[in-house]
Amino acid sequence: MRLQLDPTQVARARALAASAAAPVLTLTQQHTTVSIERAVLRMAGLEGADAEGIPWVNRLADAVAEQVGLQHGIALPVWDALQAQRRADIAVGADPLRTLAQRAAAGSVEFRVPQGRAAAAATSGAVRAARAGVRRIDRQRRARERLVARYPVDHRPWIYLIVATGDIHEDVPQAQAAAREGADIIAVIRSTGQSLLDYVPEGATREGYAGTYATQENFRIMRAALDDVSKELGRYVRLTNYASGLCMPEIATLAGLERLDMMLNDSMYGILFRDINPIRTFTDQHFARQVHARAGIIINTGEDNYLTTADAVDAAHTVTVSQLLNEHFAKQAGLEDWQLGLGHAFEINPDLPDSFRLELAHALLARTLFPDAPLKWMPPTKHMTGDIFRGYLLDAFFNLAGVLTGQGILLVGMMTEAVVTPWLSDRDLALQNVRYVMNAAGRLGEDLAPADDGFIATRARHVLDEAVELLERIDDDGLLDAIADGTFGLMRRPADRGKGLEGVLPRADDYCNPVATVLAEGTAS
Amino acid sequence: MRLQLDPTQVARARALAASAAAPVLTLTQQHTTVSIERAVLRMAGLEGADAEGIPWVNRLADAVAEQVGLQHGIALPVWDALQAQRRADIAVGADPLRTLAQRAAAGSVEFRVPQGRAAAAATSGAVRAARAGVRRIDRQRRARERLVARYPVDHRPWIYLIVATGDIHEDVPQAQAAAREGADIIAVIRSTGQSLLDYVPEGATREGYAGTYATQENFRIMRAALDDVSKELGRYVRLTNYASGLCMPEIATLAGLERLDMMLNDSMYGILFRDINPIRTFTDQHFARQVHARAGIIINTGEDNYLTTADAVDAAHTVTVSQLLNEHFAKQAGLEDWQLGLGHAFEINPDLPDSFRLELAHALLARTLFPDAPLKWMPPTKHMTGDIFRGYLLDAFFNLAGVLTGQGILLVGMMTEAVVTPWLSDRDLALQNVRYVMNAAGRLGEDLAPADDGFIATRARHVLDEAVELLERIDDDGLLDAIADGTFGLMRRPADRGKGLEGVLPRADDYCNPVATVLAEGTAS
Amino acid sequence: MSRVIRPYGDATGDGMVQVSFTLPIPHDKRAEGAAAQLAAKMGIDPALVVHAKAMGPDFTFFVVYGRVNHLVELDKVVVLERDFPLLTPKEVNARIKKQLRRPLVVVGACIGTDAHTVGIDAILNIKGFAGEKGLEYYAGFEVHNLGAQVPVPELVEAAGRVKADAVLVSQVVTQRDAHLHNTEEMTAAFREAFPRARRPLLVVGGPRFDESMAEQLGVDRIFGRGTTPAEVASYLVHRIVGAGSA
Amino acid sequence: MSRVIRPYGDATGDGMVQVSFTLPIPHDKRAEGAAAQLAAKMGIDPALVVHAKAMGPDFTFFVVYGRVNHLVELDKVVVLERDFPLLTPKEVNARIKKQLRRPLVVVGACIGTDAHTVGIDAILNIKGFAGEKGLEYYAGFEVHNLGAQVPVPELVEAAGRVKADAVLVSQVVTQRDAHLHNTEEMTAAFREAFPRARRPLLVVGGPRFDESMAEQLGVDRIFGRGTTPAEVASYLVHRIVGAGSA
Ligand code: B12
Ligand code: B12
Ligand SMILES: Cc1ncc(COP(=O)(O)O)c(C=O)c1O
Ligand SMILES: Cc1ncc(COP(=O)(O)O)c(C=O)c1O
Repeated sequence: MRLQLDPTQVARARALAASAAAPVLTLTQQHTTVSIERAVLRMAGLEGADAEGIPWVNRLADAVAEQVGLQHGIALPVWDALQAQRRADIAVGADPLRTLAQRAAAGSVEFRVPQGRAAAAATSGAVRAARAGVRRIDRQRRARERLVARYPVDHRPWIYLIVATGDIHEDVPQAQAAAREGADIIAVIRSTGQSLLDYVPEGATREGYAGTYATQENFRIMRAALDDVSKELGRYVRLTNYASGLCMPEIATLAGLERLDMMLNDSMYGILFRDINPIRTFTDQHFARQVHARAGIIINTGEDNYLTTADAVDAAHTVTVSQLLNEHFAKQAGLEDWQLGLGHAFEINPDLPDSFRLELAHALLARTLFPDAPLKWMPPTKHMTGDIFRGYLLDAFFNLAGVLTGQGILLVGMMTEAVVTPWLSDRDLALQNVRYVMNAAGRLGEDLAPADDGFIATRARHVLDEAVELLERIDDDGLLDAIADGTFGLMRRPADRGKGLEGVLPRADDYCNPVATVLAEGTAS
Repeated sequence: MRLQLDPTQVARARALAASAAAPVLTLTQQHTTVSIERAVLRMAGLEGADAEGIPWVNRLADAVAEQVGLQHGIALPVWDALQAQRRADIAVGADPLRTLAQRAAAGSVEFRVPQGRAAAAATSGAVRAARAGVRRIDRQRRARERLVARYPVDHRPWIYLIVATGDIHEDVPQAQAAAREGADIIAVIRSTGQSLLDYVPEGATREGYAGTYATQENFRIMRAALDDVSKELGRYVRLTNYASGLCMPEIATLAGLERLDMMLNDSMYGILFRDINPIRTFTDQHFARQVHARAGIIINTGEDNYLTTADAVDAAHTVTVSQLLNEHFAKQAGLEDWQLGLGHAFEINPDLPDSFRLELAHALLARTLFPDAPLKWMPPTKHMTGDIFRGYLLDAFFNLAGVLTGQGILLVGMMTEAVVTPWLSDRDLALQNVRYVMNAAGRLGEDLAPADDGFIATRARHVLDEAVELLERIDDDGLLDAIADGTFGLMRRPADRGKGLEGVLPRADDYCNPVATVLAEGTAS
Repeated sequence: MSRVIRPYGDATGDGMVQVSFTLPIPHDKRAEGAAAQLAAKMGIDPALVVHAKAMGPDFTFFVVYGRVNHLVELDKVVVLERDFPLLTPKEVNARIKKQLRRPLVVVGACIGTDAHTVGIDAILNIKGFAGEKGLEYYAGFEVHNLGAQVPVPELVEAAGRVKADAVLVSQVVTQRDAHLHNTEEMTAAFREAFPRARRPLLVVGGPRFDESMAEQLGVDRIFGRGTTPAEVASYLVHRIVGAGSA
Repeated sequence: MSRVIRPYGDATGDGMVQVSFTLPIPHDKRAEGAAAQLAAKMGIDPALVVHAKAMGPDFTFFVVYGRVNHLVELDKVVVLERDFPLLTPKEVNARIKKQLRRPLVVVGACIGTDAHTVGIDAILNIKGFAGEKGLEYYAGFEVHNLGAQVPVPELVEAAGRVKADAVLVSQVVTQRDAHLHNTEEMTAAFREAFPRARRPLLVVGGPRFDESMAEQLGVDRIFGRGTTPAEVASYLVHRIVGAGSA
């Protein structure tokens, strides 16, 4: 299937997105956040938590923030204090950074913002540590490339399945079972509360609600389990988790270190759906995406969510606008086209006449606007009901739209969407649905040729026009104001409110971020 | 959607079908059957049964057959005997024919084959009686036309639903419920044994297995119930039953008298799937179709059945051949294009790659070959399993193929196909499936344009070529030999065997059939 | 209508039902026997195991059809019927104005980690639900919608601060009975914070609640799937403004 | 593996199942309560009535999810395990040739009004089933396939005439227990017509039979869904030719 779009209109849309994003990008360069600073520590290898489960990175960052603030970056005071610790001949074991964190938590470290030579020394120590972390990420990226070459996935769309038991040890067999049944990507959904936690929990966890905590150890356990099953199947099974939330930069870092393959990472989801402060989200997002870029991780954006609160026809153009913004922010952070799993969804009211043709129009518009991005195609959720048979039917047409329009990542819909988090059997049935559609009608797209002035093409062009109009308005008013006004997903989120605002800091003039420095040195790819 | 076929190849296929059918048509003119003769009595208004439930038409026909044979037609001896009965001043009540039957059953009538003036008198009496019956059929046809005008059905495909409780009094509420949920056509499936009964049961029945007996009274009850619901809905709901079987001519007659709207009537189904003698079936079929033609009844043929025993891809061309034969036989019996519900089915193994595109190719071939016939599109049955979710999915794609290729009559598939005869809820869910597909994707056909040299068109042309080849072979060997060889549905049925053979009689030179005479006088339409 | 009924598959009284489930055993004849055993324990006899599919080496999925031998006794059905009159917005406003003589104060929230605001918004926002306007549209209500993931202490504090007449809480996530635990935590906190007489009316809602569990959970009322704003408004008037005519 | 298991929805031991059924009552709150009552009687607690839809004025369709409180006791599962060795066609033929020293005579039919021959043909015809050839392909068998809708007296007569060692009957239509009634009629006729010692082995098959009901129905063996010709051939050799090695 193909669609003709006016190239000047497309170019105009991109230009408007870039100019709308520009002021926000400037803001991200003027700020840092507590999570970015903790991510610097994580990149340097600081793991573990205290007896109450508070991670050492939080302990250390809190201590620094309290004594000297984080506006200079955490690196300067911490690597300065590390040098002091070394000079003081304190027994540090294998891990001086953790020792420092423990001592800081006990209140026995005095931090300062080093100046002059001390600052240079701290900076170079921090850069060395950051470089070690980035190298580990580079090794994981190469390991992925090797495994993908050895166990290739040569079909599209990739089949994406969710696992969400809340218990990593239940998740593992379910994920393996799903992979055996044909999943190319396993996403471990997070526990409901996690995105508003201002720390990343530690260790293997069994106590999530409607999802499992994202922890470094859980990442490891699941990646190892999927490596096993990849080998068994001769097909590299990708692992996904969620970066969005108050700890986006840290989780992005952990994902790179533990070789996750894709990450949910939207420039606005946290603002809209978690009421996280806009500046916090945009700033975190930029750092997190720089890490993803280096790690070779594919991001997934969250435009699908808008259509759960707004109407999928009325708000179709807001999806397009958000995709263009996400694309621009992503490019600015160094991500390449193949890493852009831009989101959209099959959420039109199924009672609407021609609803399937409308879905095709929207899906085709995204496909045509972003020809090189592996679009993430999300199943019906809003209009799913307890009628599981009807649900199975809608999912079939979702699958059909996905294969007909060449979507890259097919998030498999569940007939129990309105009832429970997916059961083992739901996944199995859902995959059967996908397989049938791909096998029976996967190449039907060759027979589809929507007329240039027909229903589908006309609708697609209309949505693009609406998107351009909206971008013009955003460009005039400013993106932050548009968000405050409920432009996306009908959610009103002013820039001076929202969770995590207290963790946003204007950078000082001597702000130092060794991770940013190392990433700027050049990529591994 | 459209398909280009070579018009000379199409013309060749039709010519071959006509010449293959010719010898069989000659045979049908040289024979009569017990059921045709009983149909003559039914047309003359003979109803009811004796205390053991044996219909009076059987009693009377048996007596005549025993005494003078039926090769002259039943009319001559019976109307001759009626005249004798009148002359003898026997008390006949309102119904001399029934009195005659009762007396004949008691052994107190002596039949003869009248000659000369007596024959002429008997013939004219019989023709008068037949004309009264045909007039009743004509009145029913006009009644239908009035009702259809008042309660129009302005969409295609017509939604066809099966009711099969075995109990006419359970069937009625289920049929009405189905109509309210959107059925345009209700088919009352027959009890398993009925098609091999050499009589039509009498009265309202509650004891069928996997279907309800076709009786005149059941026809009346259901037609009245559907008239009620047609009025309620402002949409004329059609009623279907089965003519095929040993009593095809009689049931066709009853259908005309009771205003059924469609009838299953295939030229070969009884031969292949009920092992009924071929000459019997062809002869019965011709008479039955003449009645249907007059009654304005749409016939449904049974090519779909072949694909339950033969493979839907390998045997696709046998469906086409049978459709061409059915068309020719039907036209010869006076049916018009709009009355030809030629059958075909969605029965390709769903595990086959591109199975849906193959289905589209086959469906489109039929659509293109018979542009003015209301094709009957049958759902998957053979590859349905106890996995009701998968079944619901296959039915969705069946529905999609149906609307995309413009089928006229959509027989709604049931998710429980492999389990039970349809439940009330199965029908409800099935109709929801149809409605969604029609509403969401009904006009998607406008966007489909299979390339002339593409997969779909190539496959369709290939099937047509195979059909022409097969017709050439049939034309050489004779249709009866082809049937004997297992050409259709892999069933081997020699012409000199099969059930009901003893009821086939070569016509005598003075053979008289008053119904044929009246029908030949001209149609009501 | 008969007081005792049975499920209806294809004929009155046939008792037919459909069941599906997974057993954590490999697919073999024994597994099918195990499925039949479970069906029998559920009262299905005869039970037809019509589909059995291995899901990997350790699990088997089953579809079973059959006749269930239980009777449904309609007399014993426990239903929470609407025990208050359904009012129009006009009547609601008139009753509040005339009898309460001040706006009825409502605080709404999704508590715990639940962020599904669409349900509570459907009840509270002007936009409303199923063509009915939400409580914000009514002159008689003063609505404070606190949004998603509100910690219980914050909710209690807000209810006290604005002198809420009623607190409306939404719970959509039910995995591991999250909705029940959160509701219990909430009612305990209100019991602790308010003397009985001044405790606001506690109302919870969400698609997977059992409406008859109100007492057990310590709330005044539960609203389930498909609730409309008018039902909630009418209930609040009934309980807070009291009986009487507009 | 544990001897006692529970259904598995999303976690070990959660006991979750899905049920659907229709009740012959109009859709209202009472109907939903009735559905919950039925689910409770089936042992589902808590039961979530997640979908209820009116089907016309007199019926309501329900989908229910919930935790079933029954345990599946694997030790008590009754399974008809294959109690004979599975032989290759070669072994079958060799055993018949060596030990029986004449062809084993088989008569097959669909009896009563059942016309579903595909199943019995799958067992008997050369073409066979699931890649295995049918009994006609075996040198050791003499097969008489009488086809569809064979009246029982005709079957008995044919079995006597050809001196059948075994009679294979297929029954696919099960509405109103047609398959059971027909089978009982058939076994009664054979008991009447043959002295016990000369009665052919009676085997029935079809997709909806319960294989453990053989004794009850008076047949020697029942074969269900998915039976393959080799299983039937091996069974016949085991029972008619007797033990012993080729
Ligand atoms: C929209 C949606 C979302 C949106 C929410 C946006 C928002 N601002 O609300 C987004 C995309 C953000 C989202 C996220 C998640 N979701 Co969600 N989501 C849904 C979805 C698709 C629809 C829910 C909905 O809006 N229904 C429409 C409203 C109007 O109906 P309602 O809530 O039932 O409300 C009505 C009544 O119940 C009642 N009512 C409700 N509350 C109240 C309160 C009172 C006082 C009263 C009187 C009445 C009342 O009145 C309303 C009108 O009739 C459902 C699936 C589905 N189709 O149901 C999943 C679903 C609810 N989500 C689910 C999950 C698991 C999640 C996540 C946790 C997944 C994850 N781990 O990432 C996240 C995190 C959310 C969190 N922290 O809570 C699960 C819950 C499973 C369970 N039973 O426990 C569901 C069922 C999907 C699934 N099968 O997995 N989700
Ligand atoms: C094909 C088919 C037909 C064909 C039959 C052609 C033929 N020559 O056999 C046609 C189109 C003619 C037909 C007609 C009807 N059918 Co039909 N048909 C089917 C269908 C689609 C497939 C059956 C099949 O061939 N299965 C494949 C074979 C290989 O499987 P099998 O029979 O289970 O056999 C295997 C085992 O069971 C076992 N086995 C079977 N028999 C035996 C015997 C022995 C001795 C042994 C050892 C093993 C054994 O071995 C086989 C190989 O593994 C089913 C639906 C479905 N998908 O199951 C409906 C179905 C069986 N039909 C049904 C009905 C009702 C009818 C009709 C009565 C409808 C009507 N009133 O018009 C008619 C009349 C038939 C009659 N008088 O019996 C119902 C039965 C409902 C019920 N449970 O009672 C079904 C389930 C459809 C439905 N849901 O309504 N049908
Ligand atoms: C982009 C994005 N991030 C994150 C999430 C999940 O966030 P949370 O863990 O806050 O529920 C989603 C939800 O689907 C999403 O689309
Ligand atoms: C053309 C035709 N006639 C008759 C029937 C039914 O015949 P019987 O009543 O013999 O099962 C069918 C079966 O679907 C059919 O396709």
